[in-house]
Amino acid sequence: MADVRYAKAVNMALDDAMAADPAVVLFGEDIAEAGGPFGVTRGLLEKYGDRRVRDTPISEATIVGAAVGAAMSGLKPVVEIMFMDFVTIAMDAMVNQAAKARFMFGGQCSVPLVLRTPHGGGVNAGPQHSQCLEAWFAHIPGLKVVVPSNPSDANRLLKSAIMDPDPVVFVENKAMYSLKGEFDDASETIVIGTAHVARSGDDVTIVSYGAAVNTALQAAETLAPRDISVEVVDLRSIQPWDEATVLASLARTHRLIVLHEAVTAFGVGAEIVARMSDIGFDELDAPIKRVGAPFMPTPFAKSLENQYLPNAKDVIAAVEQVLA
Amino acid sequence: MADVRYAKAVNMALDDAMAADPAVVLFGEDIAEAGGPFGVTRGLLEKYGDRRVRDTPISEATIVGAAVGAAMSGLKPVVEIMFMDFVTIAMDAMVNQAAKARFMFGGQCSVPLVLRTPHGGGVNAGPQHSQCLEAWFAHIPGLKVVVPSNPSDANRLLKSAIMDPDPVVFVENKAMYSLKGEFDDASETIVIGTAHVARSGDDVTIVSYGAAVNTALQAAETLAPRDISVEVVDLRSIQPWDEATVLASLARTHRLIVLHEAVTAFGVGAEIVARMSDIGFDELDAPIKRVGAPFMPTPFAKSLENQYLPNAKDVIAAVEQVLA
Amino acid sequence: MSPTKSDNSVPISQLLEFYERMLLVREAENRLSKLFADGEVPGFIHLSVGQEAVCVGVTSALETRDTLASNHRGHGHALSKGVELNSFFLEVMGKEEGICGGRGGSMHVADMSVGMLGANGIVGAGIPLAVGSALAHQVQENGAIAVAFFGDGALAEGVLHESFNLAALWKLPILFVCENNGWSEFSPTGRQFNANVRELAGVFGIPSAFVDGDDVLAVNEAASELVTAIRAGEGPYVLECVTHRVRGHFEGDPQKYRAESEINSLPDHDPITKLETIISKRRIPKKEVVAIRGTIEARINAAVEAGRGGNAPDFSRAKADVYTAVEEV
Amino acid sequence: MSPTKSDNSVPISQLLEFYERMLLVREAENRLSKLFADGEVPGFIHLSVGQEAVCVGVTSALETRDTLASNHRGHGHALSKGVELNSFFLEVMGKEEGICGGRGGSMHVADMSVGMLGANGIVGAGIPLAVGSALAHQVQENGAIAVAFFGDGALAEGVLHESFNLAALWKLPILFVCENNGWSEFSPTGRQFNANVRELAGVFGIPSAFVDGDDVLAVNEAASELVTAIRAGEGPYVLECVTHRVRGHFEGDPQKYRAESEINSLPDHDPITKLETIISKRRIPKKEVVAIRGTIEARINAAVEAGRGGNAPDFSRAKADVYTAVEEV
Ligand SMILES: Cc1ncc(C[n+]2csc(CCOP(=O)(O)OP(=O)(O)O)c2C)c(N)n1
Ligand SMILES: Cc1ncc(C[n+]2csc(CCOP(=O)(O)OP(=O)(O)O)c2C)c(N)n1
Ligand SMILES: [Mg+2]
Ligand SMILES: [Mg+2]
Repeated sequence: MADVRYAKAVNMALDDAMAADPAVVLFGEDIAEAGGPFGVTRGLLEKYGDRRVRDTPISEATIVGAAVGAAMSGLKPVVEIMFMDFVTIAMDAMVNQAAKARFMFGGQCSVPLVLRTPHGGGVNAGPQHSQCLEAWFAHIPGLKVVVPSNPSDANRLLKSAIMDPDPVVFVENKAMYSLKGEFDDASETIVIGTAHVARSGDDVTIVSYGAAVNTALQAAETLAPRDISVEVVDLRSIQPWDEATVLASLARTHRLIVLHEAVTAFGVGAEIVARMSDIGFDELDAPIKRVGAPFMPTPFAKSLENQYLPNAKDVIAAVEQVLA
Repeated sequence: MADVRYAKAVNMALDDAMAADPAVVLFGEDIAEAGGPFGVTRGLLEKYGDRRVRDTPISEATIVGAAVGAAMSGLKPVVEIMFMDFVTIAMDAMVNQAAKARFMFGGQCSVPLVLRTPHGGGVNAGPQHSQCLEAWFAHIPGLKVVVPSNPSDANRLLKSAIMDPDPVVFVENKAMYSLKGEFDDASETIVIGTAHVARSGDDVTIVSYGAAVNTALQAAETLAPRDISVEVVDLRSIQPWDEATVLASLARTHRLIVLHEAVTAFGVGAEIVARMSDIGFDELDAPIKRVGAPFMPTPFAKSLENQYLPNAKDVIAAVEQVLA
Repeated sequence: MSPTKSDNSVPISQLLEFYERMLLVREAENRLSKLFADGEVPGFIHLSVGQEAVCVGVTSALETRDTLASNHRGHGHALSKGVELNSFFLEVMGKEEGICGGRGGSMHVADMSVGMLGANGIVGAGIPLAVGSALAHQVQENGAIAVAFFGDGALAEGVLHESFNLAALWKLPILFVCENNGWSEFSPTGRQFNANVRELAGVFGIPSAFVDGDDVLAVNEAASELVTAIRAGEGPYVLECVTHRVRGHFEGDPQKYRAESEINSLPDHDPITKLETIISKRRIPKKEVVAIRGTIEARINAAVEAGRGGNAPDFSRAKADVYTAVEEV
Repeated sequence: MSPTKSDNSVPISQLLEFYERMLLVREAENRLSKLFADGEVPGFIHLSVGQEAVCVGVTSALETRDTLASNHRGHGHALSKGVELNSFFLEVMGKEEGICGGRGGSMHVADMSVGMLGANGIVGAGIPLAVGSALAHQVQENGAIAVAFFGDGALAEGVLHESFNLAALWKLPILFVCENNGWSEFSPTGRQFNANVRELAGVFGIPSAFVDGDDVLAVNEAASELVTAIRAGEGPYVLECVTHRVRGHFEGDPQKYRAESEINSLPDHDPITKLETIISKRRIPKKEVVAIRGTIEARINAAVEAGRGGNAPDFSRAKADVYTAVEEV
């Protein structure tokens, strides 16, 4: 059980998937020769050649559109969009084409593509390089959305995403690329749609996904000495998401917090709260609290971004509120 | 108090705004010579000339991008995107540019643009011409989102949107264009962010927006003889939305339903439920129910689309559930 | 216009085949027009009446394994690529037995078994799809090519530029077919696009041909040449076909924006009439032509009946197709 | 390359002005490089060292009322368009007193008071913004023009094609400036874009000029001519400037992907050295040049101190600017 960096874990998943299936191809901006702006695709061009690992021009709409056409014609493309903010240019291909093809063509085809893209702040990249837009994709029938929280999950979830017959948005986190985590190459695959109880607890449940899971764990750790026992559920995928696991946890703790880095309003957390306050109505001993970014663009300056990003203190405050 | 069609009411608002302010310009596909694909802009080219009313090529990304630049340089552009599904091509301009300019430039400028676009099904236009994507915009700090439910509101809200200094997504409804409604030219302006109690009632509150408000009213009408008194709150705008009015209604009825045509999952309703089940926690006598489209693309065939679209029966079932 | 092979060099059997294939598209659409007016076809439909020489001329140069991405005016592309007639009508009429289960209708007819990757409701969107399909052919070295059909209005969309660039860079096996009918909805494209598709392609190093899109022989000859070159690994080509949209942008469009003189001149451009003239010059017995007309009519009648006899689509079956069903392990 | 006016015809005062303006950009960026390495500038920054002749040459042909939309490599565009130096440093260092309140940083420097519509983090996005700004000038008949600065990598984005088309159709008063430095991040643009910006513009009927982007006199001369034509109502023009990116794509990029020979040749292209040679030929007393260097250094030092002395931005003031405050009635 070695420690592996998040970026490397993603790289290993790509490597394994390409070795296992000649239909897997990669393309994106500076992913081949340069090995990716974050080094995620390093070495793959050398190993799999320039037929299967390709640098593209700066043409996001066509990169993703071409991935859809390729996926309908026998390939399993894994395309990279350098920052999640840039998917704004490629939404037609994902939403009107990839997401709907199977349904609107009567089930004739699947669209096995993966769009890899990093979201999130924390590196002072400013308003156009930090957004968390996963809620958009989760709202679109036909898409799956996966957001791993650590290297091992990133590896296993990406393999699942590539093997998945349907289009998957695989959300990475730029601040996490250099994060190291325990890694067992032989660990079992993760079924997309199954959450993971990252920490067990009895008093309150925090549901989260992506890097924010680590914030939740940090908060839980801080609260432990105060005899507040926090359960942390890592959703791992938000479309589909694991209602049953969240409900089961809520049914034990009777208190729920949903945490994510994205802007709170109209974010992923809203759906989780809406659903749990419906099917979990009788379980709730307190209102469900959401912790997320305030309703403003991600600011550049360090001090602003620090105040902007939800942190363990915010989570602890929410825990105190639901326990009050 | 004459009856005016929805399309005409929008047209009159554009006319008034153009007459009042030479900075207002219109552009979009087939909006000038042809008067718009739905006839909404008819007569405006003749009245205001081809400097201010312009047909564009089929270039959505640049239409909206140019509107942003124009809005930063002294104009108040009102651009049309023919179907809301096509905003997928123009998201960068709305989300990365228009929404953020004021904030990220330190408040130096506003971006007074209006993007008009029709959403919604009901005309068998199929999966790529029927989507309700307003939740995407509501999630983006810096944007406002307005969705009128009748001709009079459409007229007054569009005037407010054009006068608004910030970028507004003005969502029309293609199935409603020919709908007639009471219209009083002299009626007062509507402040964006204020809801309207479209029908008063005591037993249950239905919150909705856009065409679905009429579905809610229909359900309320049907339930009245059964001695079920339904209050219908028409949000009118969903970003910002009028929490206070909804909470006040909930505080009287203690039961809430949120209805919209968009797909339920991760839709606008989720935010309203999440918020109300938090700030209205102690008021709730039953779980808040959401009524919206199921998690699938809008199907083409009549029978499929009929089953797909939320209707008064669905609303009545939800009312029965929360009253059970 | 590139010079057309002397009509006499085209075998009679092929003339008749072109005729039959064009007539199929024409009569299918004429019937759809009626069905639409009668409320038997829901939604809105865009007819390609007058443009049949393009789809038939091009697809006659293709093989089944080749793939085609189309646009909103895609009936001809679909039928001529080989979508079965009955399941086509069933689809456009919104029935369970339709090729897409009645979920897509006119704007989304697709049939993977014949390489028809779908009509498309988003102007320009089919172009990168075809680029991706060509990439798949190239990577799989399967000898197939991809074709993108798009109108002159689509030239203004940025994805065209991006797709030309990518196809040229990667030397992809793709034929870009521009059906230049002069109109983008209700506006003359000349007022919307300030360039020319062939010159644009040239800037990216993509060679192109230009043909009279009313002349199926010319279209087919040009397409055949380009397809051969593409299949030989020469990379992308553009084929611009000047053609004429006879009906409105969609059914129900009264076309008030078109000059009377233009409308009156449309019959002169009719590709089917033109082929009939050629056929009559070749002294093909009239009865053969009549027989073809009869066959087509019978097939269309049967297809309409099939369409009418189809079932309303099943909602839960539709819902089950949002995602691919995976067997539980 | 278009022929350059004999250097002797340029007044000495103008030579020195160009020199001072270029030096300002250069030294500001050299200092930013240091501040970045020392952790005093957060985020990531893209320096335009080596490209100063383009921004200075073009903006010297503009008036304050003219508007400019820039890209990620926008320091030179901002400073040469007139953004005040101290508020520039305050911004890039993330301070409340920065021109954008520390909310945007290097990639979003804007100053509406001098027509700087903003650097832009989205490749290509500034181009349609400039088109819209030009539209505003045209509608308002205010005599101003708009300028879009973009790199060669941005040529692959579809909005370029769309913007060329729209600007040509509407005869907008806009100058498209392509800073062709041969690189798109870590890749040579020659492997990414299979066309040439001038030929592309030509297809849309947009005339263009091509200059040595290391030669500020050539850039300014060409820009001045085009700006005059645009202001006279002739519609859009393209100016392609071949230039050289000296530093990495962003600070911290070790540029391993560049050949040593290329890196070694960069000093030969230095626009400031080139101008110094011209200046020395004109027998301008060395002390004038030294004085300019001293002034610039002092200004930069002061700006850095101003930047260091700035306050951390106020969160609630920032939040209040998400929307425009409207007075309650
Ligand atoms: C992205 C997008 N924008 C606009 C439309 C509306 N629209 C449908 S067809 C059309 C005109 C297309 O013209 P052209 O490509 O020449 O095809 P033609 O109709 O002439 O066959 C337009 C604007 C659309 N469907 N998609
Ligand atoms: C839409 C978008 N795609 C990709 C990027 C990442 N990116 C930033 S700069 C750049 C290269 C731009 O090259 P060029 O336009 O030539 O400008 P240069 O850096 O050479 O000045 C890329 C790919 C981005 N910021 N925006
Ligand atoms: Mg056309
Ligand atoms: Mg460059």
